[in-house]
Amino acid sequence: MTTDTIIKGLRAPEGSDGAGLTRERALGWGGIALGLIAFVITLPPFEVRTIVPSLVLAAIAIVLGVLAIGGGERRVGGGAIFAALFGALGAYGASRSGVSHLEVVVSWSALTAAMLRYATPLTFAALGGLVSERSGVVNIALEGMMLMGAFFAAYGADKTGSWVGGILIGVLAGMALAAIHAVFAISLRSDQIVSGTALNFVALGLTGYMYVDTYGANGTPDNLPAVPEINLPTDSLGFIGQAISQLNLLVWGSLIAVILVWVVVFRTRLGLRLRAVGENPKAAETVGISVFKVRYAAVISSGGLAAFGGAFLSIGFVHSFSQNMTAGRGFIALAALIFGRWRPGGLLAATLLFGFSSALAQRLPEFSPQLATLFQALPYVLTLIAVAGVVGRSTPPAADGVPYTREGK
Amino acid sequence: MSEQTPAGPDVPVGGPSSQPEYDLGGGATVGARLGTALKSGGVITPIITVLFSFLVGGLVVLVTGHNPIDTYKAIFDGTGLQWLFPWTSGADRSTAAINLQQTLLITGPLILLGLAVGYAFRAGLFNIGGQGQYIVGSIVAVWTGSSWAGMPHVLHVILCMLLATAAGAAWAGIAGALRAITGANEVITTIMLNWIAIWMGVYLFGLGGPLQNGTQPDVPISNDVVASAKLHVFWGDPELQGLHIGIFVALAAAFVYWILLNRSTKGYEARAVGFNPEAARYSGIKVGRTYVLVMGTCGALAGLAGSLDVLGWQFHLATNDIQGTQLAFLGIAVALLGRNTAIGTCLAALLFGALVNGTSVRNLDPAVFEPELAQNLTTVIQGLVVLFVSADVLILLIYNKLRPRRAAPAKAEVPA
Amino acid sequence: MAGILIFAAGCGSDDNSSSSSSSGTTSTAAAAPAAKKIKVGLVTDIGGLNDRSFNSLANQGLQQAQSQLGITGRVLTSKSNADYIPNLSTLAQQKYDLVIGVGFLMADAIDTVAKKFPDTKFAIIDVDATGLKGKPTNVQGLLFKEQQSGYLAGYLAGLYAKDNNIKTISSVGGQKIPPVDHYIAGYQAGAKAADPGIKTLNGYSQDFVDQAKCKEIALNQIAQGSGVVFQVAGQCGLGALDAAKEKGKQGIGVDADQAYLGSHILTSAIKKVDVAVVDTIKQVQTDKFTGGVNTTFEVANGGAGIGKVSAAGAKYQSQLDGVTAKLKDNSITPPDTVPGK
Amino acid sequence: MTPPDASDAAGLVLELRGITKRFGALTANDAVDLQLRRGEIHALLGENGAGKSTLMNVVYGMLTPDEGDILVDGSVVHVGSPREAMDHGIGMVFQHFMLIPVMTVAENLVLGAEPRKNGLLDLAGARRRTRELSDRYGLRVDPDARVADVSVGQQQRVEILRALDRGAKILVLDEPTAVLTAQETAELAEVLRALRDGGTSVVFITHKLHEVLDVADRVTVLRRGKTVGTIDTAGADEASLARMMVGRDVVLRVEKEPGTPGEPLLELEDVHAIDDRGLPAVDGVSLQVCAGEIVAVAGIDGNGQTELIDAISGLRHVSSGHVRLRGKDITNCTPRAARDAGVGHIAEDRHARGLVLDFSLAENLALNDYRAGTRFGLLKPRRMLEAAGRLLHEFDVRGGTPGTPARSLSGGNQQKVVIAREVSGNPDALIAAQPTRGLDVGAIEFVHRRLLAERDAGRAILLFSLELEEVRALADRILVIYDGRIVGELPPGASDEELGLLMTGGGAARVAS
Repeated sequence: MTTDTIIKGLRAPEGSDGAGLTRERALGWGGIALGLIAFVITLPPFEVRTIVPSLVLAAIAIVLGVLAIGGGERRVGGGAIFAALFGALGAYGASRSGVSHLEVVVSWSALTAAMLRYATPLTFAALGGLVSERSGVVNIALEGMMLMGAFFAAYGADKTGSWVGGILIGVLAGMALAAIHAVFAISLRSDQIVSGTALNFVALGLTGYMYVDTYGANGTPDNLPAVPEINLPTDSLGFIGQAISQLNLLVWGSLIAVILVWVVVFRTRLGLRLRAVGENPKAAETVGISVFKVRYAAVISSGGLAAFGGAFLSIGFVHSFSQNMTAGRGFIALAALIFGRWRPGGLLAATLLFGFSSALAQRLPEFSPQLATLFQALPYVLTLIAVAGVVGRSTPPAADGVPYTREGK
Repeated sequence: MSEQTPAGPDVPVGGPSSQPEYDLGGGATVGARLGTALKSGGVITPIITVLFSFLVGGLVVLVTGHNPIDTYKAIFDGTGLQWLFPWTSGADRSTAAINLQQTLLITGPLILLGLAVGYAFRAGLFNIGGQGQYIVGSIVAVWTGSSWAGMPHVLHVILCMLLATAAGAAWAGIAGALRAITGANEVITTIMLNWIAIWMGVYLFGLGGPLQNGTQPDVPISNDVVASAKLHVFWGDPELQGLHIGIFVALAAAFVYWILLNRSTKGYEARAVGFNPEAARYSGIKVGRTYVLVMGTCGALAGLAGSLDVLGWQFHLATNDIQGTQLAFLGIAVALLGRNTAIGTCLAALLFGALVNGTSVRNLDPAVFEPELAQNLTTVIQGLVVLFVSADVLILLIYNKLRPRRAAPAKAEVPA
Repeated sequence: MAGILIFAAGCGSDDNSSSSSSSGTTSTAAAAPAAKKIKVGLVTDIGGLNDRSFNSLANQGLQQAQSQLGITGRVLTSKSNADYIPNLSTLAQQKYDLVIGVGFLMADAIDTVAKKFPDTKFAIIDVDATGLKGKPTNVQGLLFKEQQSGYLAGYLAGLYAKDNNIKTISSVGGQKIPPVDHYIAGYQAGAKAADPGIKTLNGYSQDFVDQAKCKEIALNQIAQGSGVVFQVAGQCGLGALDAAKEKGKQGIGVDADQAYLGSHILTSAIKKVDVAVVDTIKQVQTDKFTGGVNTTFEVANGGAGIGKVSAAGAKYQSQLDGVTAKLKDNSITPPDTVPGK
Repeated sequence: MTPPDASDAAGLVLELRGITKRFGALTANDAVDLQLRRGEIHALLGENGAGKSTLMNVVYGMLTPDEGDILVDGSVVHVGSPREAMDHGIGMVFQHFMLIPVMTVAENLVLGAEPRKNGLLDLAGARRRTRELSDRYGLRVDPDARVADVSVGQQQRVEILRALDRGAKILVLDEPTAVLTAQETAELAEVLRALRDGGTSVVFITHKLHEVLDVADRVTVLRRGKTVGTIDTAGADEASLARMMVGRDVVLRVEKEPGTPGEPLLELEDVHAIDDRGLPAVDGVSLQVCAGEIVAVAGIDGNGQTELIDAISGLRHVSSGHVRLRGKDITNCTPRAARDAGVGHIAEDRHARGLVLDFSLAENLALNDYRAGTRFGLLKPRRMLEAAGRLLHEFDVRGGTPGTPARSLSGGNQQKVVIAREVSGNPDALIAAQPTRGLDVGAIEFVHRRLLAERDAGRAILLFSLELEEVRALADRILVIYDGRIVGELPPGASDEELGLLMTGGGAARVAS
């Protein structure tokens, strides 16, 4: 009747998942790469001012795509053709537009840095979602957990006078909200989507209430302790060096967290058990694993990770809190998690894509101020196309969203 | 076995039929559990749920140093529901009437938005896209409603509502079609479509946008809906946002929803797909097409909600109306509390409509509760209501504790 | 949850103590003891009282009037646009003498309600009362010449830039709407007047709340060489000022004096909504209120201007005073629209 | 039927005394006793619902008994969780294997007792341990294969190895043969005997009488939650066991008149189809089923049966070839069109495909024809209820009215609902896929009778079954499928050896690779 059937619906059989790199698939990916290169060569620093080379590359990409489709790799092949058209179109636009505009918009180091900043809160939250859903508990309350992290990090930084204290309290608050989700989703066997939705409301109200109650109309103090920036002497190392020469500690933290989560989930005993519980809780129970303990641990850590994302927003980036400041990022993170097929690398790719298109969208009005608001939709349109076109069906952990009950207890 | 085996030459004893094999263990669907809950709890369970949430909400109020009884009394007075009591009279009665009009003004679209989520739930889909569908419906309604000024009244209204409904259906249909064709998860696609609808609307009505107001070039707002497209106000002052006939449209839609879900072949297919898509496919139901139709229906309901607001009281759309609309998210809560049934959704919509209006600052004496805090408190209470809805087990437990002992186990579980 | 809430033109702070200029059109510092005890209602837009912008400034004005003028005040916040008409009409029905609406999106609502309650006096901030469709005679528009404040801020920015070998200055707007563009147009014109060779950048965040968006835009502008960042995006804009602070650049606040944010705030372009509220209340108290017209708050009457100038800009005070004088006698009239590209 | 003998106590590794387990109003185990000797194979026999699985779940700590004691090696122990059970040397192999399909064999084997190195999971160590165990017990498995990709028999070996790895002295197997082919069953019996000879005690649950006699040393029979008795298999026969199990005499084999085939109704001509992974699964199948005839397709699971069924019923694309019904080409028509043309389909898995468990019986019975006679797209609820009432009566479905949710019925009655629905459409051809899987004796008997009755009514029935006995009992002709091809046709009287040879690919002993 409600959401467990939804989750089952997501679980359509995945065809050749992880079936290795066939020749056709390689051709298709090659096509996608060429299509993108066709675009990139018209951009700074290359700035090819004629469209001919791009058209040639795009044409090759289309041929590769057709070959891939002929070989049965319909999705990747389609992606190659799409990339070719996109590349040709982009190259046309770029070669027709003024160099100065182009250089303002496509400043690779600034774009990269902005991409990382946009992606950071999403990455943390999506990792939180991964840990929870790998254990079989759907976490739609990421938004609320981020918001808890954002407020309590600011609150904690204010009260303890140190950003470390802020992060600590923020993360604890995220975990506290997650613990409620755990009680309802695991012990009370609630419908997980429902309880998650509920907690988003609760977090929004609670942080708003406490914010107004504590800080009134003044807002958080302007001298909140901030998470420090990390300065690296990499400015001479090309645009990537410039992009990473000054980034917030938590930006690095999010990238490290991706690796850590990967190691924990796929290379440790705990991770094996986590995945086992998420795939087949009863099986895990029969080999002596406590489904309840693992799920509680996973959901609560999930809240902590999401809260890191919130803490980045408040004391890492803008250095203050405002009501509902996560503004839907938790849902984008959820999308990134599904988009990334419940894998750390995949979700990072998704959040980077989202971050990149957000950074780009913000610069595109340079070309047409009239369309400024439409450009804002770019990240969402791209995600929609990517999900529909390239990713398609993604299979969640088999027991995701299914409450576990030991019979007769 | 107390019953006698029916006689008949070819009829063997059909196994241990006195010991039905219940399969309500780990694999039991929430649907089944809710079904059980409804059977053993009936309408009592949701009521207990709501009461329980208010109790916890009251504790929150208490903890923050306010009087929960006064606060709730003030909130209740703000809903206008005391108009229904015959003993309310005089100035109280006219104030109550105005409040009730405002409560019902919110209730109408909430019913539709709740149904838009509920129908998808029944088909095993999660429609988070009510917001986008509502916006698209509003946009089309304001566009058509501000055009064709010379049209006959009834025709114009119906045309606007139909087009808005169709637009909402098409918008949601995108998510349904992507699910059907590429398998793209509708949770992602509907979230993305929400944002795309928002930015599209902001573009259309923003300064210099194609649908921006012709007479006020400085204001990011649409043209006004013309008189012939406005919905009739039947209660209260038509100029001061009285209650328009949209509430009946919403109630009619709820009735149609009931028919559709329980009495129509399409609804039957949707439910079959929702419960067991594989079995539905085996029996010849086209699962993909059902997804598209279901999402389309949901979008139609949400789009209709948008048109009611635009044609009923809003009459124009500003860019920040589009960015600020939160009603659809409340629709999710309404659907969940109403358990996706027609009548339940109507009642839940009334509850949430009353809650929203009752906590509005004009009705809440600042001496009882600071208005800045009240808004956030409402959000917490809404969250708690939904939270306890999710824990049917908990509520059932409480219910069974409260109820005089009757030896009827809520459910029996036997491993296969 | 996923929506972007709230909309507000410009940002305000509550830090009254640093507000340097004195009150506006009416010079009496305190109410005469005989002043009428009137009831004044304020209806905010959906930004609410915590918008750190004009809703909160208006509320401060009301509180000030309560303590100084002995009036009874009540604030009704609006959660959604469905609240505008009920909020306004509730106050009118309860016989409030003056009802003040905040924000130009309430224009239609106040137009409707004012016609229904011809005996109640209404005022609306940021709306031209003569432009209302119903031409109500009991509504006064409270307008601000934001371009003058912007011009002063821009002039200071230009002077600072010229001396510090900065070639570019920039502004971050919330959305392209008139009050925002007034500020930005004045800012650009002022900067060009001080330093004709200066390059001005401008971007809109399309958002008045999400500080991260404004901060990104400001960081991008700084990366393009901007040395002074002017925020015109309410709460969102605080992110832009944070970017300036982080990168060691100058920031310019908006609406209220935001000098409290730190020494990086060169100055603030001010719009005295609180003063406008107090003045209008006084008009009603003294029966001088007239409807169907506008009161414009500008440099000349102290309703617009700039806030505290930081140490970095202190040496330009005399030049600023000169420009202020010219704005007062209208020998300089800054533009109020941003030239398109 | 000897009562438990106290003098045996010395040799008992496991003893259950008066185990009672209730689920609400239902008593699944009612003071059950069981005694397991060291080094014996002990069968636990009973119909579905007799309480066998419940009892073993109690032993393994998955369920907590309401009353009674569990004794291991003569002393009372508390078994509150599987971990405690393992600590007492009890291992269990479940009917639905407790494995993680997406993980490798090695990962599954070490799950719960993972080797570690530097704090990380030692996957190389896991593979090594898998190989060691595999060698020690002679149960060959591939450590690196994904469990989802290996055969059911292999999966079972992983489970057995895992239990042994945790030091199981007592091995409980819940219906281990339900999913195995005849050959795999024989192999399992060998393994169990070897384990017994090595000193392990084995309890296996079954409702198949011949297996008890073939494999077990002793048997305890449960009926409706109570112990009927324990006997040595040496002196027992099928009839006496069946009497103990059911409590009355049962007809073990349905008496069948030879069919009188008429005109060919269902014809397949060189049908090809691919599976979900894009590999050829049906590779040129041609066959004919005549009116009044049951043709059985026998074969080991996973040789293209599912894909063939799907191809006939329109659920899977036929890449080449033709399907005809009464001469009319129905190749690649939609599932609905195939049904409308006259193909009935008793689905392989009634929970996943045959029924919508949360629908009422009436709604389930209407799944094929809910649109018949409707106007304006509105259902005819009264007609649905009436039709359901009629069918429930005709097919003797117990335990529910038309309004009862299908979920609350027993497996046998659920299957009757499926059959009622498929037969009521009056199809020319009826595909019956595993029609008796998981049913108890009484229900099997009903299904068999009904299929024969339908045959005699002139339908063409294509039966897919993994149970050779069933195939032999029902079929007029037997086709053997191997690797997507029909590799031979045999009469129902063919021997196990003949059938087994064809089913395993023509003679070469197919050892699991």
